[in-house]
Amino acid sequence: MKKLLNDPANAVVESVEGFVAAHADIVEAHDDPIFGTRVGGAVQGKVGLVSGGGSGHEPLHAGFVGVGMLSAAVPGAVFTSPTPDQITPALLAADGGAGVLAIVKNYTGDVLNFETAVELAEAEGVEVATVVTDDDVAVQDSLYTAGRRGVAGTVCVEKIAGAAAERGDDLAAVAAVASKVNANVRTMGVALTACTVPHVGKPSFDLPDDEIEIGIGIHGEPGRRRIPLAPADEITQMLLDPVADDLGLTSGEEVLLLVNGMGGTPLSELYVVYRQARKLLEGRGAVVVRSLVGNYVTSLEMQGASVTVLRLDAELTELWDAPVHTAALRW
Amino acid sequence: MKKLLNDPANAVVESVEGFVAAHADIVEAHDDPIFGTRVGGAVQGKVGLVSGGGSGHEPLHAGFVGVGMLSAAVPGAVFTSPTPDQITPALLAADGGAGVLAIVKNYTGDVLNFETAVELAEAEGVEVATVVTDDDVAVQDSLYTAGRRGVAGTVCVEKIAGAAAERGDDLAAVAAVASKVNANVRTMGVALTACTVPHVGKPSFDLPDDEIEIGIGIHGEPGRRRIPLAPADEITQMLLDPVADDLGLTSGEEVLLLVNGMGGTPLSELYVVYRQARKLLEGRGAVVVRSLVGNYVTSLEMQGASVTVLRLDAELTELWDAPVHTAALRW
Amino acid sequence: MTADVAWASRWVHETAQSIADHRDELTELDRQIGDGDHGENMVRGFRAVVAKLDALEEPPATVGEVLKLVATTLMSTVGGAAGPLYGTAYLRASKVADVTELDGKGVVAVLEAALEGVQARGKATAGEKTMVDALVPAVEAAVAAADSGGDAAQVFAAAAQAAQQGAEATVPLVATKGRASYLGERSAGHEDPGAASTALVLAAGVAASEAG
Amino acid sequence: MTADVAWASRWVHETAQSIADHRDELTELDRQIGDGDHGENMVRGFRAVVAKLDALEEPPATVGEVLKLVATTLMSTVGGAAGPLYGTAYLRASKVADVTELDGKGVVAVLEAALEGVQARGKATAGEKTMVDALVPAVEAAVAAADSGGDAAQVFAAAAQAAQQGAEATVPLVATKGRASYLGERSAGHEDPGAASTALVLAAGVAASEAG
Ligand SMILES: Nc1ncnc2c1ncn2[C@@H]1O[C@H](COP(=O)(O)OP(=O)(O)O)[C@@H](O)[C@H]1O
Ligand SMILES: Nc1ncnc2c1ncn2[C@@H]1O[C@H](COP(=O)(O)OP(=O)(O)O)[C@@H](O)[C@H]1O
Ligand SMILES: [Mg+2]
Ligand SMILES: [Mg+2]
Ligand SMILES: [Mg+2]
Ligand SMILES: [Mg+2]
Repeated sequence: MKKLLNDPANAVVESVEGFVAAHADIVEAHDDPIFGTRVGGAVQGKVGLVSGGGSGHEPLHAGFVGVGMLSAAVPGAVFTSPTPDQITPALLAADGGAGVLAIVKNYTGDVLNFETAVELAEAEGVEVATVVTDDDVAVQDSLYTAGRRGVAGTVCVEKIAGAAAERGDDLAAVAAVASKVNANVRTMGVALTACTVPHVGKPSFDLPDDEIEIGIGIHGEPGRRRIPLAPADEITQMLLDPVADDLGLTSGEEVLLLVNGMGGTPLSELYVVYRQARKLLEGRGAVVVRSLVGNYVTSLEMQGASVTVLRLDAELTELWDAPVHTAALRW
Repeated sequence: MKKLLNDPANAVVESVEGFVAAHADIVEAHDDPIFGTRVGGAVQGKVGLVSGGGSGHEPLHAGFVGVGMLSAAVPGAVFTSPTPDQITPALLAADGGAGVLAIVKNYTGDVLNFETAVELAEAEGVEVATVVTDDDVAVQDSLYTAGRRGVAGTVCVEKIAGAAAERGDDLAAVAAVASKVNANVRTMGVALTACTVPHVGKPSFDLPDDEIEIGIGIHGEPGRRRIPLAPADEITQMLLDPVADDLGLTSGEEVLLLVNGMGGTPLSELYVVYRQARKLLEGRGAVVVRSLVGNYVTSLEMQGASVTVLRLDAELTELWDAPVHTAALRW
Repeated sequence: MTADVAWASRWVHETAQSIADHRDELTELDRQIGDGDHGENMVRGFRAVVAKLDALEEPPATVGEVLKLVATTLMSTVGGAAGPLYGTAYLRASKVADVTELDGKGVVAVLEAALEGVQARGKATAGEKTMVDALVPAVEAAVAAADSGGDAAQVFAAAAQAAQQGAEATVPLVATKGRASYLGERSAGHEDPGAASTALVLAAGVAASEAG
Repeated sequence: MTADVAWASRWVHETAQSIADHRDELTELDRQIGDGDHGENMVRGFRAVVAKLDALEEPPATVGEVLKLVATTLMSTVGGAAGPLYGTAYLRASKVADVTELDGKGVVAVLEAALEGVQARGKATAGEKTMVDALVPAVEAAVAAADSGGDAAQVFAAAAQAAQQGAEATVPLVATKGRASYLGERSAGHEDPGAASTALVLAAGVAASEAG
């Protein structure tokens, strides 16, 4: 295992220390239990947004703390949901009197830990609504699974709900817009290589040099199926088609296209994927009116990418365009 | 070789197509010969900025085209300087009547091709000044080498010179500020893994699992020396010390600290490096007043990082803070 | 013998030791069909539990107090799916163990409460390839052993053995809960890490009886 | 024989073929001490040259016209260090070749001009581990061959052989120009890719004579 780390046991804490030092104008850290909040604390009268989850997906979530997006982020150990004793104080810190929206990616661990934390925060008198993101079309049926996973589409939920909170929507309205984004966003991902969790020290799965995993999550899990390496255009089609089909995109609809890197794939390749995904969308008559390309929801140093499509309407587009000032997303 | 590519021969063109489609609000592409310019063309009465070089360093340079930074960028083949017949039209397109600054990284190929292109552009009546960046302290003495390489510090030169052009400085003044940045910025890098040029198909060097290369450039070249893998804090010190020594940093000086990823290293590790680099700078009495952490000047999917320190003064800080609106840098 | 407070405390120590000894094994199981953190999660949790237990000014008065300390510590240090599930299991168990020692029936009650806790939180039934598949046979075996008059140690030993068999029996199953379910058919052929750790936890209770 | 326009044209074709045949070899040399693109750069350039030459409506009238076409095409398609260096070499050579055929002295003049061109642009002297180390002995051998009355083919053959030896002699050198110089001492022990391609270019001229 080759990483720029010291003792793997300190990886998350040291990384957060660096992050907070680099972005002291945006985020401040609380330690023991560890979580990060927007500098200046909760905004009185506005809904707070809290998200969190295992580490290893950077810049998610701490990179999205700031004006127009999250109020607080809670990092767990690598690929391990944080604990209620971290999440609850984050929920309390995010409350400016108008309640807090918890944005939770759909994994058993995240859901359960947030559940407990929300109960505890409510017991302290904070009103909390929860939206669980589950945009991963690789996981089809919650009868046979723990349900769809929350993956890169979570960024869209956080950005747009953050903008709704910023413009002063009440908790029910912010939660409704978050749910609306989640209902209209779909993602599918591919891994060219596995990733290595620091304390494990070896790759999350063994993949021959000429094979790739289609339908991966963001925790170094193997995907739904293993196929021979193929040209980018073909791989992109394997990702885009199920996404667009599941969304039921019809001709003329406006969409946001997000091509997300898994951490170890160069930007130049993400643009090759973007190019083809966009062509395929246009082939279906969809109109790509907003785009985002880069590493936003990663799996450590995994090579690979995911393709996310969000169906837009005037409201969502306006909220997407609203100013945001975080370490990883800013306009 | 595992990459999200189609025919390697089309990698650069397809990637640029995707880039321009995703950022059509910022950049427009010219093909045959291929280069990119700011949407809306040259700004009348303001100095234009042109940079370029081999591809494979994304987001450099096209990602830095936009208001407050570059007017045009010229991509060569992967790790190969572009040719004069690409560079000259970019220089002409960037001219708004106030002349053009060419920002060239110090490599024989880049310098020679820009030299010819500048001559040709001047023959067309455009005034051109050239600044050659050479911030890499791993290469010590131009008596024994082609001179220091231009690496991640180039981003600082492009950002700050771009801001000077934006505020209306004339060509001599923009060139002077670019030179001033270059004179005050130093970088050193490390590779944990090699990278694979698409048309080569195998790694740029062979590195055992327990060794790293210190003092690398940005073209997948091996570094100055090979050492055993070490903790991040030790590696960071091997990068930061020569940078700070060469800058001759004295106590109380204000600096910008840039920790740049080589493309395949996760953000979380870059922050671990940032943390230690900042500590070491503070240990020397320097004050880190500005920071940038991320993948800015990369070597395809190489794992590794570079540490850049820029000595700031009031003018440079103000220009750094000035608004910028590009695909990869925005505030 | 009965399972008293000292036993409960030994159980915690034995568990921490056993989990640490099997860290890489649990991690490897989770790497195969999950995300490779189960070993580390459990080690982190039980290390914290032992630290808390050892730092207590006064020894716990009841078995329930020991179990509650385990519950709250796991909840605040483990994270992931295992944290809340084990946390709730120990919490529910602690509520039926407000005694200075458990007899055979008491052990049954504790195990039943633990299973109920896991199922209340995780909604898994038997056969979904989770820790429930270790706990369900454990409870059944415990009931049978208690019904035939077994003491606490005997009941616990029966439960532990059944849990171990239950864990092994998860190998051919296709997961429909937890992270392994994302793999669909590809989850078959591997033992569930949570079931494996549950078997270790119960085996540690047996070791604690034997050491007592 | 003399080196006429048809020969020059054959030289271009032979060069393109030889470079394509040795693409991986050149790339591998550049991978060792550079950035691994020299083979691809040269192939891209000479493929374009051949395409341009074959597309000419009228055949070139002079050797210089052929060389100039090579020069401008390499400059606009190769990039990197090799593009401007080879481009300038051919451009300078074209200026002393405004004839329908070269004799032995003519070949010397062409090679001298090429060397001057490379040195004017690249500022390298002999021993710096660059293509200059192939060209310098090539010019020396050409001069000697011409002085002893060699015809164009003989002079060119002498130059090509010396270039090949010069390229091989770059192996022990420590580079002080070009990308390999960044490696310092680590550049020793590898042949310079530009010197190797220069030797191929000249050898292609010999093949062109023999085919003529
Ligand atoms: N819904 C559930 N009900 C019962 N047990 C579950 C459930 N989901 C997961 N588990 C158990 O949790 C174990 C995984 O724990 P761990 O790896 O620590 O958490 P995570 O899956 O969040 O990484 C699984 O092996 C399984 O036994
Ligand atoms: N200053 C120079 N003078 C002469 N030849 C040079 C000089 N710099 C580089 N070269 C030649 O160029 C070759 C490398 O060409 P190439 O790989 O195509 O370009 P780049 O180094 O830009 O990748 C070297 O092997 C060397 O022979
Ligand atoms: Mg986990
Ligand atoms: Mg090159
Ligand atoms: Mg796990
Ligand atoms: Mg090269």
